[in-house]
Amino acid sequence: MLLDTAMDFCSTHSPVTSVRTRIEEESDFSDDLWRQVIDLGWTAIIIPESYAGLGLSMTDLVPIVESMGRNLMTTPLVSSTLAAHALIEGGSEEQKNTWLPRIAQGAIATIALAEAEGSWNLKQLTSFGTRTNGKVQLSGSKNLVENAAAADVILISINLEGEPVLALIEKSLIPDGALTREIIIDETRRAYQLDLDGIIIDESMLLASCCLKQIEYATLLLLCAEMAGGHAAVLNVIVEYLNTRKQFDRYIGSYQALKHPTVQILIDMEASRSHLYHAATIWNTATEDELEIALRMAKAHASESFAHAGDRAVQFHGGFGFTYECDAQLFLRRALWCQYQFGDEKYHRQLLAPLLLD
Amino acid sequence: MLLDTAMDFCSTHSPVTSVRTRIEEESDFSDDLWRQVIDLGWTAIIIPESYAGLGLSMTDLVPIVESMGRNLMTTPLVSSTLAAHALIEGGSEEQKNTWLPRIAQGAIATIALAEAEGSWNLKQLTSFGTRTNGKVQLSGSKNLVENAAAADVILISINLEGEPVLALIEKSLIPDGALTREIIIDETRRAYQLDLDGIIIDESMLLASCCLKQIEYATLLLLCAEMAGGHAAVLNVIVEYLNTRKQFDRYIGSYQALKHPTVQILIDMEASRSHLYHAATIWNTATEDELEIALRMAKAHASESFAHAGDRAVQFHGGFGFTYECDAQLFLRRALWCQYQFGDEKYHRQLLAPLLLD
Amino acid sequence: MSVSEQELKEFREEVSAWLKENNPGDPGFLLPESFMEVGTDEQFEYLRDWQSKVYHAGYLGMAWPAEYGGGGKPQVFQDIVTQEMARQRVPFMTNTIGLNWAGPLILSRGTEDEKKKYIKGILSAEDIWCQGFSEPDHGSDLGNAQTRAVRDGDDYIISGSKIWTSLGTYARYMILLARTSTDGPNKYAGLSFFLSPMKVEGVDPVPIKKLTSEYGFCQTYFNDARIPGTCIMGKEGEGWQIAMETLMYERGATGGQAGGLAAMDLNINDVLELAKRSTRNGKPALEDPLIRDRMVQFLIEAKGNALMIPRTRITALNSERPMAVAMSGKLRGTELKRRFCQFALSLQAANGGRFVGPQAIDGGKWQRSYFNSFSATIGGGTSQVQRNIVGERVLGLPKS
Amino acid sequence: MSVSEQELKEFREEVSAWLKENNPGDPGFLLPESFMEVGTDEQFEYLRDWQSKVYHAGYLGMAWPAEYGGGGKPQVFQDIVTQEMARQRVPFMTNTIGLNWAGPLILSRGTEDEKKKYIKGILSAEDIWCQGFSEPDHGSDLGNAQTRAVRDGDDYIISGSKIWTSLGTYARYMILLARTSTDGPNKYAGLSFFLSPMKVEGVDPVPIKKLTSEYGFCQTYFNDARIPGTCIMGKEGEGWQIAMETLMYERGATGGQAGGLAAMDLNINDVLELAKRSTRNGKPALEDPLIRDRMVQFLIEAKGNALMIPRTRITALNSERPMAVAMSGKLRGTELKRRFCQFALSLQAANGGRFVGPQAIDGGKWQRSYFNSFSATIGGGTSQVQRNIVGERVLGLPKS
Repeated sequence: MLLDTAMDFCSTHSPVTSVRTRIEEESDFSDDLWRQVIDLGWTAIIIPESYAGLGLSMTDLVPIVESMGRNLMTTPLVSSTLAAHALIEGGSEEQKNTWLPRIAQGAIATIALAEAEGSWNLKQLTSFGTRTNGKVQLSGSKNLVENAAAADVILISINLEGEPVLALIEKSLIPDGALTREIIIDETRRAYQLDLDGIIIDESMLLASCCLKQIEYATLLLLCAEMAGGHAAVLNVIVEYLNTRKQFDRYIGSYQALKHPTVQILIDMEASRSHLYHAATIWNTATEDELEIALRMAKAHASESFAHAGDRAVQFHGGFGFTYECDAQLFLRRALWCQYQFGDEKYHRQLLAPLLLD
Repeated sequence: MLLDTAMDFCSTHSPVTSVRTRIEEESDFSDDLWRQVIDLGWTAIIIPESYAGLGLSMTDLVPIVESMGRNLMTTPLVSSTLAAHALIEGGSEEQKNTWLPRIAQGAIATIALAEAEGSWNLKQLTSFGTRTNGKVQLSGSKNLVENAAAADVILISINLEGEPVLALIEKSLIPDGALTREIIIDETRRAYQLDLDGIIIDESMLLASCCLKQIEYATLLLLCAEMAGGHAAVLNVIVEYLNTRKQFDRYIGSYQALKHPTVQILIDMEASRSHLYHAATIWNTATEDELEIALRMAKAHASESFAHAGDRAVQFHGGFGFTYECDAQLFLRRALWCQYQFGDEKYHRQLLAPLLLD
Repeated sequence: MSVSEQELKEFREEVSAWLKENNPGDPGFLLPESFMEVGTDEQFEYLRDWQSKVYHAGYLGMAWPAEYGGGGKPQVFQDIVTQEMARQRVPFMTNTIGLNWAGPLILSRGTEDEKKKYIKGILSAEDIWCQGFSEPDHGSDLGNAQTRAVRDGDDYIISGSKIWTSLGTYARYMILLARTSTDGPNKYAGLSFFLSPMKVEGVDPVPIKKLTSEYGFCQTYFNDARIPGTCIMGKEGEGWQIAMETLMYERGATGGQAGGLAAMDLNINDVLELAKRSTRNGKPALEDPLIRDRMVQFLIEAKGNALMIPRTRITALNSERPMAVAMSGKLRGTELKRRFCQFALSLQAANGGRFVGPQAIDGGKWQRSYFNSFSATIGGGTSQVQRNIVGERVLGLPKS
Repeated sequence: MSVSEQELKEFREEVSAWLKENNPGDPGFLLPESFMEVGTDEQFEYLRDWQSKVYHAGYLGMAWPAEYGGGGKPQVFQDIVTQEMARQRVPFMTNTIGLNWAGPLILSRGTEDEKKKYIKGILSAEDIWCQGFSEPDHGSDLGNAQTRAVRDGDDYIISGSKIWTSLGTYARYMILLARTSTDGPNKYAGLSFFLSPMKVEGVDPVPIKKLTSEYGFCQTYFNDARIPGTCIMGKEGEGWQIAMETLMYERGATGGQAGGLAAMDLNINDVLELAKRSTRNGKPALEDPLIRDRMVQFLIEAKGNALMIPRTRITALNSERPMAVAMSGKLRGTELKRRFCQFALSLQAANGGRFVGPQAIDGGKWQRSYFNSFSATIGGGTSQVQRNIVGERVLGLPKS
C-alpha cells in the first residue's frame, strides 16, 4: 500500500529535528531528500507513460502528500506536480514533450498564480503580457511563489489582452534580482516574489488552454492531503503532551477541559480524511459538479478544523506552547498557511452554496 | 430599589409550582395576581401623570419585567404597557383620554402585530382595512396575539390603502369565534389568532401616527428584560443541579465538561444584563441610532445566549432533563419563544451591520 | 450461498412495489420518529399493525433462522428491504428492542427454549420488548445498578426501579439488568441478566411525561415482583458481560439484527427541503446569506459523517486509530441532529415559536424533533460521557 | 481633596498638548504591544526613554507620595493622563511590573527603607522590575513553587529557576516567590517573598524564543545566588499571602498603580478599521455578508465587555454574584482578543499567510498579535484554569 510506504519514508526522512534544521537553512529544501523522492519515482507519478512517466493519477499522490504533511516534509514535489498537471491539461504537444519527461526525472517546476493583493479569484490578474512580433513582454509581479529560486521553470498566469493565460518562464529568462524571498507564516516553506517587469518570453511559451480550474482543483486536493496529514500529526502532539504533562498532581489529559476538545479535534480530523479520500476516489470519474463539491467541502472543512487544531495545540501546551521550541507552533503556522491559500472556509462555502442549495 | 421590590414580589407570587399550575389552567393568567400587580401601581408606570399615571419611564419597567422573567411570571403587564406606549406615541388626544387612565387602572390591552407568515418586518402586512363612510372594514388575521381573550382593547396593525396603520379594536367588536387559541412553545403564555374578517371599526379608532418603530423598540427592551431574568434563573437551575447530583461518585459540577460551559452561560448572562441596562439607561436620552444599536445588540446577544442556556440546561440534567417535570424545559421553551419573537440574532445582526460598519 | 445480481434486482423491484402498495400512509396525526417516542395508543397500534403486516409478508427477520420464525435467507435480502423502506420513508418497525437488541442476543447466546419462545413474537410484534438497564439515580453509571433480584425457591423476587423504559406499558418482556449479589469483588460481578415478564404482579410501568409534553418512556417499578428462575439468561454474575454484548447490538457495532427500518429520523436533506420552501420576512429563506452559509456548513458536516462508514472499510485509512469512527458515531450523529433541528426553527421566523399543532410549520415536527433530539444526546450515555469514552478508549487519555 | 471641573479640564488640555508634542512617533520597527513582548534592545531603549520622559514631565506616579518620588496629587489627574495616552495611542510605560504590581505592593506593605530605595527608580524606569513566580514544571500551580531560598548568615542562597520573566535581561530587581521551608503544614506555608537583585552572581536570565520567533521572556536560573537577607519582604512564610496580594494588583482588582498606559493592545475598533480597508478577492471585505456578520458579532461581544465595568458600579445589578464580572474579566478579554486576531487574518485572503515583514498587511502585526495573544490566554492562569476559578468561586461549584 502506497500510504504505508509513504508514511515510512516521510517519518524516517523528515523527523521534526530535521524540519527545524531546514527552517534555519538558506536553501529551499534538501537536495539529498529531493534526490530520494525522485528515485522513488514520485515525481513521475502523474506524468503519462508517453512522456516517460508512470501514468498514474493525481489520486495516487494523495497518500504521499498526506504523509509529507504529517511530517512537515518539504520538497518541490507538490509544486512540480501541479505545474506538470497544468502542462498535461493545457500545454501544447511541444511543451509537453519538452517539460514532462524532465519533470518526471526531477526537474523542478512551480506555479505562480497569486499576486500582491492576495485574491483567491485566479482570473483576477494585474500582471500583464503584451504581444509584439511573436514575443510577449511581461509586467507586474507574481507573489507567494513556492520554490521559485530552485525552479527550472515557472508557470505563471497573466492577463493577456484582457484574457487570463498561462505561460512558462524558463529559469534562464529570470534576471538577477527578479526573485525576492517573502516572509510567510509557515517557516518550513519558501516563497518568493517574482518581478515580471522586463521579462520577455516567446509566444511558444504560452499554454494552449488556460486550465486554471484544473490547476485549482489539483491544488485543493493536494492542500487537503497536506492538511489531513498535518492535522493527524498535531493531534498526536497534543495527545502525547496530555499523557505526559502533570498539573495539580494529575495528568492534564484527565481534565475534560482538554480531553473533550481533543476528541473534537480527532473527530474533525477523521472528517477531513473522509472528505479528502472521497474527493480522491471520485477524482477520475466524477462529473465536474460532483468533483467541485467534494473538493470545496474538503478544503472548507480542513481549513477551519486544522487551524483550530493548531490553535488548541498551542493553548493546551500552556507556557511551553508559547515557546518556539514547542512543535505546536510548527503545525499552527502550517495550518494558517494552508487555510489562507486557495480560499478559506468562508470562501469555499460561498462557492458551494449555489451548487448545493439552488 | 425597584429591582429588589420586584424580585421579592415575583418570587413570592410566582414560585415555579404556581407556574406549572397556570400552564394547566384555562384562563390566561391569575386574576388575583393581576389585581396585586395593579395595586402595586405597575400598570400605571409609563402612563403620564396627565392621564392618571405615574409618569415614569419604560426604563422603570425593566427591573420589574426582568424579575417576572426570572420567575416565569405571566400577567398582561407587558402587553398592556406596550399598547399604552403605542397610544402615548401615536394616539389621538381622544384615544389617550379614553384608554390611558383605564390601562393605568388595570384595563387589559395588547398588541397584535404578527401575522400567519411570521415575518419580523412589521410593515409587511397582509391584513387589510378598507374605508367606507367613516368606517374601516377589516380583513385578514393577526397571529400570536398575547392575552387577546382577556383584552379590553387590542391594538392591531393593518395595511390601509397601501400604508401600514395602527387601529384599536374594542372587545365588544370582536365576534364570537374570532379568537382561536394558538399552540406555542412557551406554555406559560397564551396566544391567539384574531380573525379580522367582518369586523368594522370607526375611523376614530385609527391611530394618528403609525409608531411601529417605537413599539418595536419598547418590545425589544422588555423582551430583553424578560430574557435576562430567565437566563439568570436557568443558570441557577443548572448550578443547583450540578451541586446536588452525583454521577460516578462525584458531584457532576466537578466535571469540567459541565462546569466550563456553565461558566460561559454565566458570562453570557452578565453580558445580557449589561446590554439590557445599557439600553435602559440611554432609553430617554440617546439618539435614535444609539438606541437602535443598543437594543438590537441586546436582543441579538440575549436571543442566542438564553436559548443556548436553555438547551444546555436540558442536556446537563441528563435523563431528568428530558422529562417534563424538570424545570429546564420551562426555560428552554421560554427562551425559544423570546428568540423567535421580534427577530432572532441573525436578523438583528443584519440590521446592525449598516449601523456599525458602513 | 451466492445470489445472482439479477435475482437481487428482481427482489428489489418486488419489495419496492409491495411497499408502495402497502404503505399505511398518513395516519392523520404526527407519527413518532422512533420507538422511543411512541406516546399514544393510536400511534402504537398503527405501528404494531404495520410491523405485523411487514413480517407476515416475509420482509422482516429474513436472515433469522426459519425454525424460530425467521426467513432463513441471506442477509442481503433483508438489507434490500431496509434500504427500500428508508427510500420510501415508510413507518419504522416499532418493536425495536426486540428486533435489534434482544433478538440478536437470544439468537447468539440463548438456549433452544429461549429461541423457540421469544423469536417469533419479536418479529410479529405480538410480543413487544422493552429494556431495563438505566436506573433513576445512576443515569450513565450502568454498572452501579441497584435493582435487586433475590432468589426465592424456583423464582426471583425483583425490587427496585428502572427508568427510560420505552414502550413499557405495551411490552410483554423486558431485558433486565439486576443485582443478584452485593458482595462480589466489584460492582459488576453482582449483576445478572433476565428476560423478564412485564405482565406480572408487582411490575408497574408508569409513563413519564417528556419535555415535549408527550409520553414515550416509563419508569418501571418492581415491588417484590416474582418471576420464574428460568428467566435468567446465562448464569448469575454474567449480567454485566451480557449487557455489554447487548450494547454492542444497540450501537450497531455487531450485526445480526432482524432488519427493517428502525427510525424515521429527520435528516439533513429534510432540513434543506424545509429551507427551500421557507420564507423569512417575505423572502425565501435561502436568499439570506447567513442561512445559506449555515446550511452549507450542515451539509458539509453531514456529508463528512456519511462518508465515515465507507471509509472505514479501507483499512489503510484507519490503521492508526481503528475505532475512532465507530466509537464517535453516536456523538457525531446525535449532536448534529440536535443542532440542525435548532437551525430548522430559525428558518421559521416568528413561527419558530410555535409548537405541535395545525398552525405550526410541518405540524410542529421540527420543534418536537429538537426536543426529542435530547433523548439521543442524553440516553445511552450522554454526549459528555461519549467524549470521555472516545478520549479514553480511542486516544488513550487518562480517565477523568 | 476636591478638584474643580475647570481645573481638570485645563489639565486634560495641558496633557493632551504635551503628549501631542512629545509623542516619540514611529520608530521604524514594529513596536511591542505590551512589556511582555519587548524582545530587542532597540525596542527596550525606545520605551524606557519614553517612560523616563513622561515621568520627568510629571505625568507618571502622580498619585504616589511625593517623598518617594511620586507626584502627591489626587488620583484623578493620573487617570486623565492615562486616558489621554490611550486616546492618542502613544507608546506604553514599559516598567509595568514595577509600576503596577511591585510599586503598589511596596507602598502598601513595604518598610520606609524599601519605599525610599525602590519607588523612584520604578517611576523613572531607571530600575526595571521583573517577576519570578511561575516555574517551568508547575505552570498554573504557583503554590507548588520549588525554587529554594536558604538562610546562610545574613544572606539567602537562591537555587532553582523561574520562567516567563519578562524584561529579565533588563531588570535590576525581581519580585521573587521562593521556598524557605519544606516542612510547613502545607505547601503554601513554606513560601517567602523577596525583592531580589538581578545583577548578582548566579542569577542568569536566559531569553526564551517565543512562537512568534521573537524574544520577550526569560527563564531565570538561580545557581546558588547569594542575596542579602534584607531582601525578604515581610517574614518567612508570608510569601503566599504577599504573592496573592500582588496578583490582586496584577488583575487590576485593587487600585494604587502608578498609572500611565500599560499596553497598546489592538482592540475591536482596530479590527473594524482593518476590515474597512481590506479587500477580499478584489472587493471590499465589508461587502461580504459573512465578514459583516462576524464583525458585528465581535462588536456586540466587545461592547458587552466594555459595558461590564460601568455596570458593576450599580450594586443592585450585581447583588447575586458580585464577583462574576471582575473574576471573568481576564477570561473574557483575552479569549476575545485571540479570536478577533484570528478573524483579522481572515480579512487578508491569501495575505493572511504572511508574517512580520514589509509585504504583510500592517507589517504583519495581526499575525504577531494572534500568536502573542496566547501569552494572555495561557499566562497568569490559563483560560481553562480561569474557568475553574469562576466556576468554583463565583458559581460555588465543587472543585475539579
